[in-house]
Formats: sequence, C-alpha cells, structure tokens
Amino acid sequence: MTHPLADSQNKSLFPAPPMAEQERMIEAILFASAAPLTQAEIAARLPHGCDAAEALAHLHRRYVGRGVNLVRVGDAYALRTAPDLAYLMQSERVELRKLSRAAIETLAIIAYHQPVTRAEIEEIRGVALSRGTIDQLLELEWIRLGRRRMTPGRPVTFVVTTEFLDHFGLESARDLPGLRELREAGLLDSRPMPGRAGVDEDGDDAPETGQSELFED
Amino acid sequence: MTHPLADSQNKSLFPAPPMAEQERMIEAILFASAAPLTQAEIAARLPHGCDAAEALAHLHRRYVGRGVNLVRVGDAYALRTAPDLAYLMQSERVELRKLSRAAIETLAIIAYHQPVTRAEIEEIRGVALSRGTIDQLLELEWIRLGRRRMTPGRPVTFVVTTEFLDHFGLESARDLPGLRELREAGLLDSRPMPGRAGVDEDGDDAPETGQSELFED
Amino acid sequence: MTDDWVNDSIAERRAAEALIVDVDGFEGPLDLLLMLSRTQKVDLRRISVLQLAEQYLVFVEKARELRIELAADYLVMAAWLAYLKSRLLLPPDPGEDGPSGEELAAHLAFQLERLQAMREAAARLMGRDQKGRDFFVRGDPQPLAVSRKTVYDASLLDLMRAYARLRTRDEFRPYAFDRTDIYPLEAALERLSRMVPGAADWTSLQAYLPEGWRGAPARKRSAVASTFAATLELAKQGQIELRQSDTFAPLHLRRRAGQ
Repeated sequence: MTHPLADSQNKSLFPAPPMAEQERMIEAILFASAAPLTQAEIAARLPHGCDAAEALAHLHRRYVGRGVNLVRVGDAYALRTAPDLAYLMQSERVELRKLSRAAIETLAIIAYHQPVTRAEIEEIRGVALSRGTIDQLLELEWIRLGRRRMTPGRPVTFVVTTEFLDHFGLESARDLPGLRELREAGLLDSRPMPGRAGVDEDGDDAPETGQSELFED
Repeated sequence: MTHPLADSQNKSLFPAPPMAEQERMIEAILFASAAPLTQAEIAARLPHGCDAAEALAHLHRRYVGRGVNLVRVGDAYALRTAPDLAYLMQSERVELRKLSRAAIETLAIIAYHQPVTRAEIEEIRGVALSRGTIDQLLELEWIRLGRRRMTPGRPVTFVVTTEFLDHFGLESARDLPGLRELREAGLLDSRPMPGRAGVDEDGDDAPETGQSELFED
Repeated sequence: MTDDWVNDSIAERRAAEALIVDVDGFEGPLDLLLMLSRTQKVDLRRISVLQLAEQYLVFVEKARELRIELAADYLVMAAWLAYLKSRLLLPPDPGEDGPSGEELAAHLAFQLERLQAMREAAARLMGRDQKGRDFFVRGDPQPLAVSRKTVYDASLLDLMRAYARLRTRDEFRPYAFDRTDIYPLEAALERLSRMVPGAADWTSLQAYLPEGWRGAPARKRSAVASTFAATLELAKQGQIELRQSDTFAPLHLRRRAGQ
C-alpha cells in the first residue's frame, strides 16, 4: 500500500506528509542530483499532496549561510557549494575549456540579446561568425536553438540554456550583470542602419522586433 | 604576510576560523567530494588550526533526522541521503504489454474449465505448457492453485482469482459468456462438428471437470 | 645611401609586420574602429566620427602602401567611411534623399558603443563565479534508479476470443494425420515413473490412466496399452511389482518394497 503509484491514485486515502518531512524529502532528492531539477520534477517524485514550492522555500532558508546553498537555476533548483569556499575545492576543480574571444563575445551577445539570429550576432560584432564558434557553444550546452524568427528566410535564433544559467550561477537570464543599464542605454535595441547602407546588414533579415522585450520586467 | 604559506609557517599569527565556519567548510568539502574522506584528508584541506574532529561532530548533529546524513564509512566520512528516503531515488516505469497468445489461451482455459490440471490445459491447447506461462499468470495473480485432483498422482489444479474477476469486470467465472453467446457475438462463427465430442471432454470424469458443463450449448 | 636604403627598408618591413600582426589581431573592421577610437581618449558617446573615419582611412592607406592585402570587408568599410566623411564635410544637399551624415555617424557611434558594451558584458560574465571553478555540484550524485515494471494487459474480449479460437481450432486446422487418440508409450512411462513413489498400496492399473483417456473406447484402449507396457518396463527395472489374481482379472501394481 505504500507504493508511490497507489499514493497518487488514491488522492484522499493518504494524507500528505508533514511539511518538515516534505522538506527532508526534497533535501534528499536535490542532494542526490548533480543537475538542477525543476519544481515539477521534484513534485513528481514526492507523495501526493505535497507542496513542493513551500518545502523548497523552507529548505532554502535552512541552507542560507551554510557551506552548501539551495540555488535557483531558471525554473529549476540545485544544491551548490557556497562560492566563498571555492579555495577549499582544489581537488574538485575541473579545467574549464579555454574559449576564444569570438566565442565569449558571441555567448554574451546571445545571452543579452536572446533570441538572436546569426545575422544579428554578426552585425553586432561587425564580423562573420565562424561555424566553429556556434558549435562550441552548442557543445557546451550553453546555447540552444530558439524559435525561428518570423521574418523572410525564417532564420533560426539562439538562446541560452539552463546549463548556462547553472554554470554562471544565474537565477535567470534577467539576472545577467548590467542588463538593466544596457537596456536603459538602448544598447540592446536592434537599430537598423539609417538608409540601409551597412556592410554587414542583411536587408531581408533586419528585424525591427526588439529581443529586449524578453527582459522587460 | 598574507601569503597562504605564511599561515602554515607562522601558526600563531592567524587564528583558526570559528567553529561554525569550520563546520560549513567540511559541509562543502564532503558535498563536493566524489568519495568518502578520512578525517586526516579533511583536516589537510582545512586552514591551519581547525579542529576537524569537533567540526565533524557538529556537522553530524546538524544532519541528524535530515534528508541527508553524515555517515561514517570505514574510517572515512560522507554525506549520504537518509536510508528511509531511498525510495525517492527510485522510479518505476510502467510498461504496458499484451499478454502472449499462450498465456491468454491458458488463462481462458482455466477460467472456463476451472479447476483444471496442467495436463488438461495441455490437452485442450494441444501443446505442452511452458513453466513460464503458468508462472506469469500466477505472478499476475490472475490464477492460483486450487485443490489437488483426487486421482492418481494427485495433480494440482488451477483456478482463477478474485483479482482476475476484478480485472475482467466479472462477478464470477460463471458470468463468462458460454459458447452459444460467443457464437452469437460473432466470436465463434462455426458450429461444432456434429458427433465430435471434443478432446477436452471426459465421459467418466465429469464431476471433476468442474464447470465446463456450464458452457455447453 | 645604401645603408639608408637598408634602414628604411628594415623600418618599413617592421612597420608592415606590425600592421600584419595588428590586422590579424582584429576581429573585423568594427573591432579596428573600436581600437582606433581609444586613441581619442574620450567617451564613446562624444567620439568624433569624422576624426575616426580619417584615422581608419590612414590605416588602410598605410596598409596599401605596404602592399598588405586587407580583407574585403576592411575595404568596404573604408569606402563607406570615405562616403561618410564627404557627407559630414559637405553642406547638406537638400535635393539628396537618404539619411544625413550626422545620422550615419550617430549609427556608427552606436555600433561601436554596443560592441564595447558587449565586450564588457562578456568580461563580466566570465568574471562571475563559475561551476566547477568557484562553486561545485554534488560530487557523488545518486542517479535515479529506474526500474521497469511491465504490466500485462488483456481484455475480456481477448480472453473470449482466445477461448473461441481454441474451441473452433480443430474444425479449421489443415488436414494432418490425427494422432490425438494415440497415447504414446513415452508419455505413459514418464507419467507412471512420476507416480510410482506414491504407490505404496496395490492399485488397479485403471487408476493410472491419464485424465481424458478414460472415456472414448479408442482413446482408453491406447492409454491402457501404453500404460500396461510402461508397467512392464518399470517392473523389469525393479521399481514396481505387478499382481494379477486371474487371467483377464484387473492388473494391480505397487511400488516395490525398499524403493
């Protein structure tokens, strides 16, 4: 009768565990996972009637100031060591792949301008994007394909991933450093070249639609 | 003077971190470690002057009753999910599969002729019954052992279970449609050959063949 | 003279090499413009685009003198900047369509400022705490153990169809030599051997006939014959004893004592 399936099927038969118990269940689930888990994924593993959101809030408070913290990554949650203790972790440190300047800049452009097309990235950098740059970022799982832009040619767009947020310790793309200032300065606007005379603009592809609405708050 | 080397050389110059800080350091170290660490290994990673033993004791107490516990593994320490929550680390994927032809036929024979012996099932089906088929039906709890037949060898008989009736929505095995009804339902569109008694009918064994007479048409 | 020529040549070559290195180091004309703009030592918003255009054109001219092949986009940019320069210097022609020199200059300044901003953003991003360098994931994760559970399904219809199939099968099967009324000796021997340990008392051979072989005479005959042959074989092996009180009297058998 303690079969999890039975729990979820017979909703009324089994009362939800006490909140303290729900909290320790989530603690165990998040502890066992290296990758962030969404609230839905967590909830699916809890007995019926649990309030994952509330239990997560409790758990978050419990780990404030500890050596391990509960962090939010996009719409997911993960336990991560406190960054101030990085110096103790020499033996766990992984050698990060050295990224080219082009790759780093492209990543930043995608993160701040997402969803963004290849042509837009090229316009911002003023130079053609080599195939390898996008491949490298895709391979790192820091970017992925977004929706196609509804403009002629229907170009693909790129957006950053949860893995990107996780890697850089960001709760969401809204938390990118300096995002607000850049937006207020109009630097995230997509401004077409007056009179259409640029060298690296593609007339068909010049999107009037600002990507920045994604970050409106 | 603030060089880390100076710390270890001039022991007295830098006080050890507060115990609460030592505790969270160990918490982070054990969390990130892929393998259990001995007290000596932990101590080696802590700043000079730390008391690993005491900090471990504090950490142990902190995690008592939590979803994660500090456990001793040989002479090493590790953070592990609480044993009572192990079921959260398992997920059951349910796969729906059709019963094999042998199994469904055997089940049908048992349902229509119960109590029925293995030899009788084989005779009706005209092929030997594999051990696996009976095992599968027993495992599904759709059949169970009935009384032994009071004949030489005292063979076991099989009957259907309440579980079987539940699954097929029957009040009793007697509710199974008879041959005439099967024919009327178009499931059995030929009439039995005249004068043919059928291989599964026993002249002198009638009382023991159970309910097969119920299905005569 | 010769020395001078040599020196000039060396200096020239050095300058050329420096320029090659620089051109290689730039990621396109916009990047080059951004570098050149730094020499003005002002905020990008107050940059003199006219001065910048001149600096760029000088750079390209120098490269040409040194016979350095510049990529096409550098030359396109040079042509565009020369056009921009002329638009900025000449009084506006009321008859001409298109954006003014100021508008074009403003856009170039915007592009430079945006590129600069993205560079800074990239640097800030890379300066953040990074996973695996500054913060760490669980070192010994416990993967979710997925156990597969197969649920077998069958409907009442399946069951009824199966039964109907069994009950009608014989009527449809292709012709085959019908051996259903023959009870093989091997089967009788196998069956009897299994039952011998339980046969402590004298029991009629009739009782050992298998189920389903006691009714129809042809079947019963075959079963009796095979079972009888099996008893003889088992008696020969010393496993059972046989007893018959009279000719044609019922045959009795029992386990041999000590077996």
